[in-house]
Amino acid sequence: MIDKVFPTPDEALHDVFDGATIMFGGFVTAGTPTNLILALQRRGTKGITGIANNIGLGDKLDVLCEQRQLAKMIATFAIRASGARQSLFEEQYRRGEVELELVPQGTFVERIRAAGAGIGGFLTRTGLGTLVQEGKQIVNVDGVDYLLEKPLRADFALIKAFKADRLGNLVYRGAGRNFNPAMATAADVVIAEVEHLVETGELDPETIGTPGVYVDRVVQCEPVPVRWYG
Amino acid sequence: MIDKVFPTPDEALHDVFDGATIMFGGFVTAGTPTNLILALQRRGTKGITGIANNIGLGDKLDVLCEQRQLAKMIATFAIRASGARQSLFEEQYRRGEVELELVPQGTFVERIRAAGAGIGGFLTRTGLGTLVQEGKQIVNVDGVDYLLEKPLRADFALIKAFKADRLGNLVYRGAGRNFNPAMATAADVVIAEVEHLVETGELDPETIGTPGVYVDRVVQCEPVPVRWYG
Amino acid sequence: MTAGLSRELIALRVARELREGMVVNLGIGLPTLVSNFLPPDQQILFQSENGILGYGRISEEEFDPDLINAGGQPVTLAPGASFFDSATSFAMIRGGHIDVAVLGGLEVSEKGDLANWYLPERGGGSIGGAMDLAFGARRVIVAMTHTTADGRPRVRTRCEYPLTAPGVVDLIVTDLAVIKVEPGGLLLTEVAPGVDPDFVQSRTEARLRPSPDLREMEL
Amino acid sequence: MTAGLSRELIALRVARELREGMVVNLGIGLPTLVSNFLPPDQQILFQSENGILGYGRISEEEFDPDLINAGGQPVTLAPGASFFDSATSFAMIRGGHIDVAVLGGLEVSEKGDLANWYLPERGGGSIGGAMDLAFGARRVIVAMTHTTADGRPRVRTRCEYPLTAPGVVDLIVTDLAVIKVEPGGLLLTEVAPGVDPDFVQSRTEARLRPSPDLREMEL
Repeated sequence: MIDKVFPTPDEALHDVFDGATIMFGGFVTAGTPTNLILALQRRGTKGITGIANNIGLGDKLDVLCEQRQLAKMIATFAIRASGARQSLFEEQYRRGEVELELVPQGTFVERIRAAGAGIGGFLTRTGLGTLVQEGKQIVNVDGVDYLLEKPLRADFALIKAFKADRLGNLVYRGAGRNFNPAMATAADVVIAEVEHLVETGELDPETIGTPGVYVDRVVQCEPVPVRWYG
Repeated sequence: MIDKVFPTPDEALHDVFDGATIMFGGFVTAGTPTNLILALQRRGTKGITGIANNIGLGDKLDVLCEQRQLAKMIATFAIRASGARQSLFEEQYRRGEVELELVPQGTFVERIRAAGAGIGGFLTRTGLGTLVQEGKQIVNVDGVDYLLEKPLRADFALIKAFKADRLGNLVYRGAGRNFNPAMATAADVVIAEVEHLVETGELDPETIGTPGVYVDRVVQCEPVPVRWYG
Repeated sequence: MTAGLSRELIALRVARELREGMVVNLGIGLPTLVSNFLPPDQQILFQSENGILGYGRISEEEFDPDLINAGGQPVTLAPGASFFDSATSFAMIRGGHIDVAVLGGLEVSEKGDLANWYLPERGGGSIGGAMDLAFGARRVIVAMTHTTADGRPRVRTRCEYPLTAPGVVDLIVTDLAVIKVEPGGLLLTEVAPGVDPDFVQSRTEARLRPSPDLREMEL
Repeated sequence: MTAGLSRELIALRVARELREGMVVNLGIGLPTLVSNFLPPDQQILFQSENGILGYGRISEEEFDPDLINAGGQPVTLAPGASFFDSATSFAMIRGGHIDVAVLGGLEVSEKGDLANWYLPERGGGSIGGAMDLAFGARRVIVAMTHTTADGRPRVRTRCEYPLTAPGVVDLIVTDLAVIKVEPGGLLLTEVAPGVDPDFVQSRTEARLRPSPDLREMEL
């Protein structure tokens, strides 16, 4: 029987290499693979290109800045309007120590979906006439201009779900879905942190949010308590 | 309180007009809005451009050929390999009485999704070097050729789900999902036939396959018994 | 100096634009206050781009990390709510299925250009869902203070900050006025109680055309 | 005339190509038989493009219209099965997440071009999921009879029928032989029991290069 379960987050990350491109699921506190992020911090992998919706004050991802593990972030939220307190990422960004590519959130997730779905690119109006347009091809279809956006994939995706079975089927909960299902389709190695593990066959087929075909490794972890930083 | 429930399929179709473009959910027997199709037959609407995965021997959609209601079909399955028995659609197609645009199934559903998602077009390799390529723009991205496929939308979508609430939230069952969720996003008026109706608030938010925002009208009907024609 | 509306009253005025059955996305900051000012019997569906349709008030209960809005705030669910992933959420936003987006603003031009993501003084910013909402929502309402803290007008002939989207704003609601963006320019339709139209113009860089029906806001 | 394999034995030979953990899509017709020839302890995930991953055998029970494979046949579910909509299903297929697609064929060329959807003699055809599977699956196996009923070779220097996809076929399994499509042309790796390689070539339009390891199929 297929069994994708790994005993610890650290073992699940055993082949993550320096310079890897890594996706991180999660939207602020929801669906964030905190245990995997902490294991990646312990592992000390350097030169990471991170792909995540947000890296900010209070985000667990910011811990990767403690030892300067990030070389670049592709994100939608990174620099806060208020400058009262700064994240480590913001400090390093201001010092020119880390690169940042900001992407509109809808384009961000659609680029990830495209990579997973074999779509070579898609046309969107989001970003037209703004800085986002720079360096991108404009395609006119039936008299309307669109930006051509390209797929975004990664070597690894670290994601979080509520439940899994040993085959890697995932069930999400609430707003914990967010970027996790799309990222699960768009990386060479997909590692899922889950709160509950059940035997294959115990999940209701109607409720599976990510079919096991997309998931390479599963680790069951106690969720790390989070506090709202709003 | 919002209430999108209509008492009968016939009343739910009250404004379907001659010459309308109409999407039909369903894959052979699964998730097919049979009661709505029968009501459309009774209504006698003419000059329809139908958008459906399949129209063949045994498909309920074929009844629309009895009174020549279809002017054109956009479909993935329409002409069977075996000529032993023909559907009405096949007969009319051979006599040149109805037009047919065949689309690869993945391109078909992605075009519908694109229409619902504000995507102006997308790049796919499916169809390259085949008859499907004819008349389409080829776009090269990073050295790879792709076909540019355009969105596909409709005036009406007739879809089928397992359960609904009065707000139009839909829950699907098994392989009854198929084209229904995508079509629900890509038509001006979306009409859903459902087996069970519950009060708003009774559906588990985790199980909703189509959020109510997409659905304009809901009709509860006894499912029409179907037989497998394979 | 005339006192303008509080943030709460701006939100209240925006809330008056919403109708039964509308699907509404509230941006981070001032716009999130809007949901506090709706009659409880009015069924409005709030969409949050992180994957909820039909959330309710800000939650006072124990914090559930998987039940937050796009601002990271804990929320409750209204009857008929549903969850979905971000790809589905932005398909909803970009596909024109959101009736109204209420967004914060740094600047709005007389052509309806919106700038609300990049802060030159901070040398950066965050886009989030703002661009997608600005391009995708059927109607865009910007809720903001009429001027910056140091008195610089936010309603301008053209935006000086990098744009979020060109020509997308339909209505501007500030502490001083309600302004409609029309093809011919900006139409001043309402002023805050006790505020003179000339005062509003003096705090606005773009020219405002007073509506024939110009009146004081009802709050 | 040498008797070739039955449809069931072609399916059995194809089944030997499948390994534990593979995600496999079986096309309509002959390919659907493949699932009947797998050891029951081998966990292979069958994907059906209408929205099921992990279906099992053809069902003998009461017909459930919502539980069918892409051929419209009623199916059972294997443990760990899941349902999804067609957009998700074809994202899976087109995104390269299907390890093996077993497709029927009308013609295959020496370059691995596949023609399997358009029947000139019927003046039409149906594409279904065939083009997406042919372009998207990591490995494409074509299962078909070596010639048409009236003896016309299906393995050809070039396809005469309209293509499903150019250069996609990896392996051809027929009633007479197993043929690998390689960059340099077609490699004859196995013949059906009692069938002579020369006989296979005489029923093939394209030139077959016999493999140094050419052997009889083990069935």
